[in-house]
Amino acid sequence: MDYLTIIQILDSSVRLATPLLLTCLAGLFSERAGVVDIGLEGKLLAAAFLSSAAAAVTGSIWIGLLAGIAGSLAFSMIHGLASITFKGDQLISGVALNFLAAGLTVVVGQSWFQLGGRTPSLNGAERFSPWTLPFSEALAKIPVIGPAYDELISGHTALTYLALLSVPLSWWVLYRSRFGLRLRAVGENPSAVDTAGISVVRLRYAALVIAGVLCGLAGTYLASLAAGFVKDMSAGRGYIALAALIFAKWRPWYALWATLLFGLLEAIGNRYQSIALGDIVIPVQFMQALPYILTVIILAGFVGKAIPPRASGQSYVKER
Amino acid sequence: MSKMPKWADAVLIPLISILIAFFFSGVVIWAIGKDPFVAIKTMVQGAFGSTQGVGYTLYYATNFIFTGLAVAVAYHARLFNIGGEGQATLGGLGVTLVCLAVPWPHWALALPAAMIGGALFGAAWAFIPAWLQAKRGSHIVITTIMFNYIGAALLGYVLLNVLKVPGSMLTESARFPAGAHLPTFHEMLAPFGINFNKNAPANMSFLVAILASVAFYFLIWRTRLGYEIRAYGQSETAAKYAGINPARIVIIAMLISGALAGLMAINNVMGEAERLIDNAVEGAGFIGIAVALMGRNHPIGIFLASILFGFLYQGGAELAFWESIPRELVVVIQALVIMFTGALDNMVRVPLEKLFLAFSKKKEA
Amino acid sequence: EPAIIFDLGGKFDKSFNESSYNGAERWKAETGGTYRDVELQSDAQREQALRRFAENGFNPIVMAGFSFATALETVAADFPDTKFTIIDMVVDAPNVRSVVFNEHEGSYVVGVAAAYAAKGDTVSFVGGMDIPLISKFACGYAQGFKSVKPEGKVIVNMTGTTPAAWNDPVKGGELTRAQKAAGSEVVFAAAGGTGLGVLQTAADEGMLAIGVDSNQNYLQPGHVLTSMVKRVDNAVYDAFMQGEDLEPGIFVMGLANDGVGAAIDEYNEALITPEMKAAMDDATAKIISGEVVVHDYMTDETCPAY
Amino acid sequence: MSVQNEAGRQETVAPTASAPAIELRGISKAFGPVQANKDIAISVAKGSIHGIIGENGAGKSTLMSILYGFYKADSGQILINGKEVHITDSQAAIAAGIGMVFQHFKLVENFTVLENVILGAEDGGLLKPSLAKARKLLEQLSDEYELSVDPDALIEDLSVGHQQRVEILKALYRQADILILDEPTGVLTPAEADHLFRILEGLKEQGKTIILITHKLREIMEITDTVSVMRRGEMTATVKTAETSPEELAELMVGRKVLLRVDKKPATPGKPVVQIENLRVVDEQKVERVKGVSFEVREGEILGIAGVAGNGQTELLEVLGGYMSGTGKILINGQEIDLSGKHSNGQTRRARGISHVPEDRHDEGLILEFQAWENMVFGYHHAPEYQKNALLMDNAGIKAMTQKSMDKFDVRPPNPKLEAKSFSGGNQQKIVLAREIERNPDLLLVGQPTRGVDIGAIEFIHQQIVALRDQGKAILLVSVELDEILSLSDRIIVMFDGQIMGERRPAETNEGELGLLMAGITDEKTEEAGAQK
Ligand SMILES: Nc1ncnc2c1ncn2[C@@H]1O[C@H](COP(=O)(O)OP(=O)(O)OP(=O)(O)O)[C@@H](O)[C@H]1O
Ligand SMILES: Nc1ncnc2c1ncn2[C@@H]1O[C@H](COP(=O)(O)OP(=O)(O)OP(=O)(O)O)[C@@H](O)[C@H]1O
Ligand SMILES: [Mg+2]
Ligand SMILES: [Mg+2]
Repeated sequence: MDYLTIIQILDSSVRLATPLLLTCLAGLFSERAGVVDIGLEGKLLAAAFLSSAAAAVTGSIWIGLLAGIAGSLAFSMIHGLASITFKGDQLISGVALNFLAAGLTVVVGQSWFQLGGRTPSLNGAERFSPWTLPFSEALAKIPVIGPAYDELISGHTALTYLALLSVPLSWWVLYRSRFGLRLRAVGENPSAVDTAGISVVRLRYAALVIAGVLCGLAGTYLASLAAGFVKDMSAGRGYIALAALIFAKWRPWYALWATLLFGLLEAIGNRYQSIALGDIVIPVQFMQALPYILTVIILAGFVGKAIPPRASGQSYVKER
Repeated sequence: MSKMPKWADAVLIPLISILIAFFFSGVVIWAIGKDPFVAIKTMVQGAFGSTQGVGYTLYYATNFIFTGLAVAVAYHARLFNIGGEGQATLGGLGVTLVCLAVPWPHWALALPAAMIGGALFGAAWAFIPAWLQAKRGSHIVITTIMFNYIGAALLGYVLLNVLKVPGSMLTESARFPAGAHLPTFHEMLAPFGINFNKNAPANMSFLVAILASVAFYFLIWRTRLGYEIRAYGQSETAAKYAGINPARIVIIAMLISGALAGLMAINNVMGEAERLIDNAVEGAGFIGIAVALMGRNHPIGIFLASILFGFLYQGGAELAFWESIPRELVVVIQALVIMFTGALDNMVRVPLEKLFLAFSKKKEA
Repeated sequence: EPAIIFDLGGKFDKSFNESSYNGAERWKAETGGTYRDVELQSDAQREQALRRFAENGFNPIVMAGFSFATALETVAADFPDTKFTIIDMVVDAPNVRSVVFNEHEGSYVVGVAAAYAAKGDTVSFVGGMDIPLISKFACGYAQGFKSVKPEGKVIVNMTGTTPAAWNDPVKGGELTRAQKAAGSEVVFAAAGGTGLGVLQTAADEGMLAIGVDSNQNYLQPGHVLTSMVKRVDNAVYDAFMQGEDLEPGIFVMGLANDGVGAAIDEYNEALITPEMKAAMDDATAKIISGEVVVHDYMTDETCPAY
Repeated sequence: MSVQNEAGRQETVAPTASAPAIELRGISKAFGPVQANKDIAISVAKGSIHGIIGENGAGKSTLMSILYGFYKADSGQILINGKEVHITDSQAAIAAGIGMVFQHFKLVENFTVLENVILGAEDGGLLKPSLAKARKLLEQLSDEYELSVDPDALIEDLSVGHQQRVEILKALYRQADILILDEPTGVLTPAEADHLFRILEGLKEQGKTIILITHKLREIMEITDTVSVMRRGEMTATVKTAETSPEELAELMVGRKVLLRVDKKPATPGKPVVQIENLRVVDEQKVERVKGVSFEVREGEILGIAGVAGNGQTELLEVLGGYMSGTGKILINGQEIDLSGKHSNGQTRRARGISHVPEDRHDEGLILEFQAWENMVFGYHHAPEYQKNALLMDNAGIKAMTQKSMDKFDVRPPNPKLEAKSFSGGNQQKIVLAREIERNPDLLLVGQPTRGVDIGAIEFIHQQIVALRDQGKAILLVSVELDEILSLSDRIIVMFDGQIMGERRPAETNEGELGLLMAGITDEKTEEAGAQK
């Protein structure tokens, strides 16, 4: 495997990790506040659809981005209504939202565009274009660092850089701001927050808003990358992000590494579909299942017991 | 002490919730320019209006009963088994291997053997996540999700490279021998002079599902093992105090769960397709989660929820046949039903409780 | 009144099902007739849909996709007076017309085109799932390519192992990028919705793509070298036209009867060099004449080209 | 309501001094069908310590939670310093100068002390300045009130006593003038409790008003100025502490005469039931919790183990109970039992005739979501008499048995189908005791039998334990309540840091001596200390 191949695989990992990272951080905020969100998949899909639809209609991916975020937020708010306001089961609500997104995107899409739930393809300003960082042309010639800078670091879309930026930002918000302190507290012991005179409901909704925005970014990224929406295009990425979240033990920096690892595994699986080791040919099915198999192995071997925020998954009930 | 009579809690609330869900479904149908009333009529008629419709409804319901029970067993031990999909997939493989291994002379022999095959394979697929949870603390939600993907890949490989009939264009196994054919409702009811549609796929497995539900009830609420499962599910520290081995319970509960999911294959693989096809489970594993949660992890609830989802599946198909409404509309309706009956039931319960409380106070006064 | 049943991909999959849909629509536009259609949700519905349509007197009933074979076998026997058409599969019954396509022939021709379009000696293929039908496309493509560049390399990738593989354009894009990195200049996509991501990425990355089933040249003008069209629309159109008097039997649609072929239109004219065009025509002629026999992967599940 | 403080306090009281610090009028609160508080009126003078007592479930905690804005009253008025305030949430209560220490602490376990203290009372959006400021203030406060805790320690690493200090610090940090404490001493050792009372006295000196809920009449007599009694949601009496007696209060609470002393005959010990030799226990964190302990318990005697919580008593019970492993030797009725945990668990121990009332009824003794009858066989669910046949349990039989036990142990309400969580603490404890005692064990292990239990129930529980002893059974009692140890035990051993510090007979010792032993001051040193006196 030569150096350039490695760089290219890493480059692909970054692209594949970006939506996972954003979604994973969305889950992080929500679960840190005590709201389990298996509806990430649905939010991702809803955002991808609305951003793609809006971009196609208006011709601007930025308007698409707003629409994507709005859609994802709407889903977040339904989740909040069910699991915070009405103290319903968070898992059920999440499952329902995933179904809702899978169904509505197609039903509505068909009704709007008559393309069987697809949106028109996105071109030009309807997509994010890659940012070429300064000097990347010039530096490209320098051995080792040059290609790394040109191929790997430069040339991603704005959302990738935003996703990377949101890691330290999330960390800072969680651990250095008042809001973060309260957010973490409400996921650990909501009654402590309540008796300290802070509204549990408001905090949890705030967390869901953040999660909604992040999922909106992730969904828009997907739509832009694929240049349009096709049904079920989130393809399980919301679930993988949840796996990454547990793997990351609900911490922002770990989330970055975890999602990059998943991206890397997928990139490798894409590139080496069947490998012949002597006489034995490893089948493509195995290579494609490899990220999942490795996840299990890693969970079994390295992570040990991942302890979620103590109050996550439970609605906060003062009196029954 | 209870705030509401039991019947209100068990019947009235779900009923109102379903009505609300249907109302919103109607709004969606109306929004895409169709007539909601025609739609509901088509669905009800399609699902219950003929023995054919009923046959399909019950066929789907059978799948959901199995996966719903599977999710529920694990849930009683506070384990969230999202792996029903993969376990049912592997169950299908087990059933297929059994059915193809022997030229079965009669279904009465083939069925028990296939049940063992399906249950074993399903349980085996649940075992690894269970073991990892019990011994290594690996999060079972994640490992079971991963095992769904791995199971799909494994099945793809096996179908393509092992079970595929050489020369066939189809990635599916050979047809099962005639002796492995399970009686359909048509065949089962004919001796009683009842004429049931000959082509509806509902079959013997429906009875097995009902038996499994009864067995589930006894297991969970009447046996020591069920008692231990529930105790562990409520409190691990208390379970240890009582001398219940947590690792043992985790593994056993998941094995039973996987076996139930695997058993589903006698319905879809052995009873309906009579051969193994790719993606035969078609999301029933996920529907099982909704069914279990809606059915409050009780077999009667699971049975009713399964019928409801069977109705949605079959009624939705009819909707697609006759009203040219996109098939995804059914998914929307499912989502709304899950949402309102499962997650938003307090929206109905709280005002209703107040109503009952006010009513009972008035009576006292 | 005729009816058509689309396979799980849905009638707007931009390829196979959509092609059949277009055939039905063409018939409708030309004759002013009406027809009934349905998209399936699950496998159990195949037989159900067939039966429901047959019971309600629809005739003929067309089904798009090889997966209907098993269901059709039983239903055709139960409704001897109804005529059926199955595409991509042979079902032997007196009231069934089976239409199969020589996809390997068409793929061969686009493989030739790819060989001429590529400056180097590497091209690639993105399939949906690893199933025999998709391998048939890949194998024909590789044979055509190697007929021009015998030492060349064809990278073959499949998207996934679950049905989600047909709807993952992002992954399709990544596969395309990986193939480009490995030297591929032309990518042939036979992957349903995933293929849209392949075409898009090829355009983004300055590669050429080859569409499948329907004419997809217009999707990325200037970046789609050609499309391996499979005239499912004609098969549907013919079946609808013949109506209740549908002639049963096996119909093989190949290059010879325009059943498959490489699409050239205003969107890709500029990409087709005269030399390339000549080679494609030559290959077509030789296949029709039998001078060149393209190996069909499905006959023995091996491919001589890789 | 008369202010009965000495004149010295006069100057700290503002001109509106005549107005009580707290006045509640007509407070009512229902949880669904349960009327937890009925038309309650109470007034508490500034700078006083006011006690509230009542049976389990009388509504004490509910009333205080309303005052703190945690629950909202259905009706009624709250006046602070004579002015009506609308306490809609805890923020409003804090603003009105009220602080509360809940019975179950409201702390974030994996936060530091400092973070817990500032939570909800931060200044500005950034944490750093808040933390710095809090650190300073905390130092000041801890000096002022003897409230020292490490500001950077995680809550989960602190002892309960220290956690409680954090709760008090939280209130003081928010400048509370009124401090409510709900059963603060339930989980404290006597020394910690004494310390707490010193703090409370100090706060009172500073003019703060304190409301104290407790089940311990001794504490009421010791520290309060006035005391209110609650019964079944109603406020039945308010009296000056100086003018009442424990007996009178007990009668007011329970509605009948209560025996506050344990009435028991002298023990007649028989042969040893359990013999322990050089027992050592290492916990999951690889810390040695029991360091070579040897003793025996005989038929017909109660051996009390005194000690500050966390000195190895819990682990000792858990090894005996079979769900923790250890090394050394334990003989039950002369037969050695397996300590490795490989061949034993709670059930094999039970089969050996060992019953165990665990320290924590919520987390161990009961499954709160299970109905009473299900809890009544918890741990014994494999016993042959509870089986209907090879497969099924005899649920009907168990229910009938439960009904009998509930009647016998006076569990209220005596309804086997009620979930355990809907019983009050005292009644929950009776269920556990009924289960363990009715098995007629050779050895009964009892941990903290009366924690959080009202005096009526305590009386009953003590009677049952003594009755079992009188049947010739061996009883090993672990309690942090020296009162309880002294009055119940026939023999007392004191544990400190995993070791036995000494053995005493109740008649020949006193709380002072035991307290020294519990602090790790050995026999010799104690004797020296005695000699010096
Ligand atoms: N959150 C709640 N939901 C429903 N009922 C409650 C709740 N909290 C208390 N109750 C009920 O209200 C009544 C009063 O309870 P409360 O906690 O105030 O009693 P208490 O006097 O503090 O008892 P204890 O001495 O055991 O602490 C009890 O019957 C209890 O069951
Ligand atoms: N959320 C609730 N729902 C129903 N009952 C409750 C609830 N919270 C508390 N209770 C009941 O309120 C009463 C008092 O509760 P509290 O938390 O003070 O426990 P307790 O009785 O003092 O027991 P313990 O001292 O063991 O904690 C108990 O009867 C308890 O069962
Ligand atoms: Mg209380
Ligand atoms: Mg209490």
